[in-house]
Amino acid sequence: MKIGVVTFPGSLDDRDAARAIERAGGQAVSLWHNSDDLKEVSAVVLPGGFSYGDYLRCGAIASFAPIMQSIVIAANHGFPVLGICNGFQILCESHLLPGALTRNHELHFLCRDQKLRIENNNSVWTSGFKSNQEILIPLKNGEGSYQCDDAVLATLEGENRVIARYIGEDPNGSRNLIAGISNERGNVVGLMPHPEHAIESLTGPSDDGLTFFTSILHSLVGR
Amino acid sequence: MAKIIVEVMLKDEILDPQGQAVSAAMVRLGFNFVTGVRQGKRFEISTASTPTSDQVKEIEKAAETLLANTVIENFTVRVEG
Amino acid sequence: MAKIIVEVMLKDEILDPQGQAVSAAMVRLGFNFVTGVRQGKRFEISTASTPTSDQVKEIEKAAETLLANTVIENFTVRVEG
Amino acid sequence: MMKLDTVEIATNSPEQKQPYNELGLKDDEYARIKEILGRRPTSSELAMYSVMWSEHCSYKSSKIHLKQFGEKAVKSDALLVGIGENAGVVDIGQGYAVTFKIESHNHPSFIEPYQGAATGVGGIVRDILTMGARPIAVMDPLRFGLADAPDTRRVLPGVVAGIGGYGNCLGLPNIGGEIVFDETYAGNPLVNALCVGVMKHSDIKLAKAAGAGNLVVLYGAKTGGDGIGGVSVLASETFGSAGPAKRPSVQVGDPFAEKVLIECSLEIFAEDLVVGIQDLGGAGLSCATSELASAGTGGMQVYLERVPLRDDSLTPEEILMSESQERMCAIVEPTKINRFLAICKKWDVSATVIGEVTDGDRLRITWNNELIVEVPPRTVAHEGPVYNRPIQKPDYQDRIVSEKVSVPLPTDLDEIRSAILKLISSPNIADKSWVTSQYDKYVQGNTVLAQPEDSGLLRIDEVTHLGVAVSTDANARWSYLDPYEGAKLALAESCRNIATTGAKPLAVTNCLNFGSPEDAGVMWQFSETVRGLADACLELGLPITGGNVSFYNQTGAVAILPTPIIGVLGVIQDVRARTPMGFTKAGMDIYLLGREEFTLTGSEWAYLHNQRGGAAPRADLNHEARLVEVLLAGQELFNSAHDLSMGGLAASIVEAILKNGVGASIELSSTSEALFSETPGRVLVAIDPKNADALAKLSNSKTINCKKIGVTGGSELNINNAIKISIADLSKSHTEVFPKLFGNSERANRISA
Ligand SMILES: Nc1ncnc2c1ncn2[C@@H]1O[C@H](COP(=O)(O)OP(=O)(O)O)[C@@H](O)[C@H]1O
Ligand SMILES: [Mg+2]
Repeated sequence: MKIGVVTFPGSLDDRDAARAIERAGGQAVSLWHNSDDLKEVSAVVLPGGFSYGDYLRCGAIASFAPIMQSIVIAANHGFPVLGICNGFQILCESHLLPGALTRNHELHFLCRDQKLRIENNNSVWTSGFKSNQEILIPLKNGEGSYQCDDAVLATLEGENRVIARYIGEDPNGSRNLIAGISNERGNVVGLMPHPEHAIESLTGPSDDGLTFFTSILHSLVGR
Repeated sequence: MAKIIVEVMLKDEILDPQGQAVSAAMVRLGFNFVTGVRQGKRFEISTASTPTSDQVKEIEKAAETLLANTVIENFTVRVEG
Repeated sequence: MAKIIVEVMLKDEILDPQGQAVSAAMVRLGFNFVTGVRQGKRFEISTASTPTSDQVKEIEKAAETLLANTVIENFTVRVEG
Repeated sequence: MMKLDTVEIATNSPEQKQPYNELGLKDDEYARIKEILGRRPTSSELAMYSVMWSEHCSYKSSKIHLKQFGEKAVKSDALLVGIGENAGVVDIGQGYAVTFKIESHNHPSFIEPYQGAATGVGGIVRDILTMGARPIAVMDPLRFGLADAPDTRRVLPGVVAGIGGYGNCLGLPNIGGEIVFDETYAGNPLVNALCVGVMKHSDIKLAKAAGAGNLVVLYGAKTGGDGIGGVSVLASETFGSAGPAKRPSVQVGDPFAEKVLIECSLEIFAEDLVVGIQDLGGAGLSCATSELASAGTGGMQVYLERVPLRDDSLTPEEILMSESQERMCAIVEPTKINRFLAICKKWDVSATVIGEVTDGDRLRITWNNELIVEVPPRTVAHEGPVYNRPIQKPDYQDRIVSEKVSVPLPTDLDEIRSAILKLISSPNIADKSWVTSQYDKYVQGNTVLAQPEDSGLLRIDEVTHLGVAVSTDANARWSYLDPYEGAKLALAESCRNIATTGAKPLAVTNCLNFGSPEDAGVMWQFSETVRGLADACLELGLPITGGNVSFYNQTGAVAILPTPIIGVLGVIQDVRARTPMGFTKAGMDIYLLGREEFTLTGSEWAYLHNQRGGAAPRADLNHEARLVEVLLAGQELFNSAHDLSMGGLAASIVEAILKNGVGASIELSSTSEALFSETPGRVLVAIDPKNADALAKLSNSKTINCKKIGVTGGSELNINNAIKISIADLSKSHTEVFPKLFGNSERANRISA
């Protein structure tokens, strides 16, 4: 099963995402920002990093890349997309997901092992988790505070579209401690913490993150 | 040479931790009359010649799509100098 | 209510990677008439009542020590609204 | 605008006055330039010589001492590229080569902490990249003035944000470093940055311009007025002298540009498109062109007007001196230039052919067809002045060494309890996560150990599990009392930190931070340090692969403590076998391995009582080597292992407890001495009780003391069943310090995005 990983100039976790896909049993295919070719992959991961230096707003410039035009069209037809960290920011800037990610409330870049609760295991990216499963994966970003207006928040909560929530000390001031959300259809998921850095306990705080990647592979096979 | 200025500020209802931190620091430093600070961005856009009104309109489009994220930010565009 | 506006921009001779990135993006998006972008900060400072000229002077001090890094940035202070 | 000063004009106007003094050149140095050229230099030549002959670039005060590193060195098969290139390269087996190096960015970081530190990271990363390696991690040994001093609140948060801001954006995990406070660093913070890179043997690149007709390509960022005179003014002379008007002496970093430059360069290397390569750091194009040319036959022609500028008003002299960041210079065969440029285009990196390699032995630079530089490049790059500066042991030295350390050691239980809490909340010992949580340690997915572990440890090969460990250490307090022993002790500590995590020490780099070389006392500290380090490397059989010297870390007459930062690289065959620092579970036996003397000289406890004197402990390198052998041979016995250094047993055991929240009960006789002594050469280990005999046998065979002091478990530190401190109390004292000191420093954030 082929899953694409997009590399933008400034992407950092693209190789890690590819490693996670392979570890989960999939085939990672590298996609280039400046091409609109999705190379017949069945799903896409937008990896973490600082696309274009994140100089304007995180993810803002990347959302105009040719590959994103293809991804937006496909995503609107149900194509699975996971945006991690910068990828989440790009998804918001592309309006595939509502809201925005803003400066952490402490104003610092924050790298730490973060406990999350999986709030929705119905999405193609989280189906392998038990409901309300608690996991531990790295969080690392400077602008991870999820913000949206009250109406959007009510919709997200009402439609059970909060995918994961921070547990314990609030890391960044996100509304309702939101760590990840999905679109209405559930195929597009944005997640601030980094599952691709938690695929083996040797190099991460746990191997909990691998389930995001096995989930999508199972969902795709089951189709 | 005239420049096009785009100012982008977070909407009032959106939390502004930077502005808050600056405000707290100012009060700590003794500027007690300060009741609040909002921090935003300012872009100075240069053009080859004096900007035409069409170009200003175009920049308004750029502000709306690129320079500001209208989900959380407001912007203004004007010519200066 | 009147506000004190502080604008902080990198000095001309200082590299502005943010402005450069924005400028490149604008050209890529077809705004070809743009020759350069500088990105700076804008602070809106609210005070309890209409700012006095003493208060504006104080803010100038704050700008110099806190809001701007005068090693690499210039700033302006004015009252608006 | 000033008239262009050409070689022709210079030849015909020997009498013209030149501002060589302002550029930092001494009378005799200027005379030598005239002698080399047989005429006065043009203003462009003068610019080149002045930056390249600065202390920072020419090592003129240190050269004769540093020679020892080569002369005394053991022959090492592991050393693929030694001192002299941009960074040394060592063989770690399986076809892999690793390169690592430390560099200082002290003065710029004092002036503008964020950008100074950021560009420090950028510079060392380009050095590593230049060797043909993919950078895989950074570390940051730091020194600041007193933690509660107002200026430290300006400098530290800015430096940390700058290191994080740049390193995080490059995607380089930060795997360790140091933070130490001392008032001598108040006007002279030390910002040293280390970078590690990995490559295959066949990928090694050298800074060499060979083959007449090959092209000189400048690629990366455009050239601006950044840091003009930065090298000579900022790094070489004491503060105060102002650079040329309207030119920023501060360089601003663009980490995104560097990230793209890295990926672009690695793609270029992978296709074998360069003959030689050099990064542009201190002294910019002057350095890159003269060094590349002198590594070849010497012949090179550069058309300076082709250099893409960010600021059109720059003069040729300024272009030659500019230290704009994120630039590289490559030598490319004409048949490969199109492919080279295509890769640059793919990454949106601007690239310009600015010249070619020529026959002959002259570096010629023209500006719109006018010849403005014609020099033998070796005279610029390598044949700068060499000083044998006066050396004299400072008159205070014998006095401070003969001082008797007399600090109150706590006696009753309550006193000992509060002494422990006081020690672990000293900023030098306190938890550094306020700092390190601003650094990405996970990126690239190969970080096996990172701060607060004893060394950073990276997986190199996912299939064979081969890995490397890196640690940096210095103990400036001991160096102050005895620079010779201090250097040896620092190397020993760094090796111990490597072995503690399970890796075998393989090679050494260093960054020597000192006061003014014009002070004979400082030169004594320096020469003793170099002698100590060279002797220690010889004794331990480790090659020095490179390093950096930073002088003039001095405010008025007060120099910083002599601070040789030693970095050691180790190899571990299977990273899965690494030993972590923290107690992992209850029921393990805790042992103390190593020397058993009592040393308070230079300790944190003495420092907290304002005592800096006394005789430094002597390094026992034979003992250190045996201890390393025990640590490596006994690796599978150790559940955890943690080095004892600053803060002694008290600090170490608290750190081992707090890492995973596993308590300990220990039995100590002469409790205070045992807790606060800082005798070097010790490690705290925890083993399964069933392995007790094996450990005893092993340590016996290497004649290393091995003493059981307690067991793990519980939710407190329990000493002699009399002093009990809960993990919660330990944690509070240890972790609340940094947030309290630096938590509200908005200024650090001003510049970051
Ligand atoms: N500036 C820093 N950057 C990254 N890691 C740091 C920094 N300062 C300290 N650390 C890490 O914190 C841990 C404890 O530091 P320290 O007490 O100096 O260790 P040691 O005594 O072994 O030298 C080490 O893992 C070190 O790498
Ligand atoms: Mg240690």
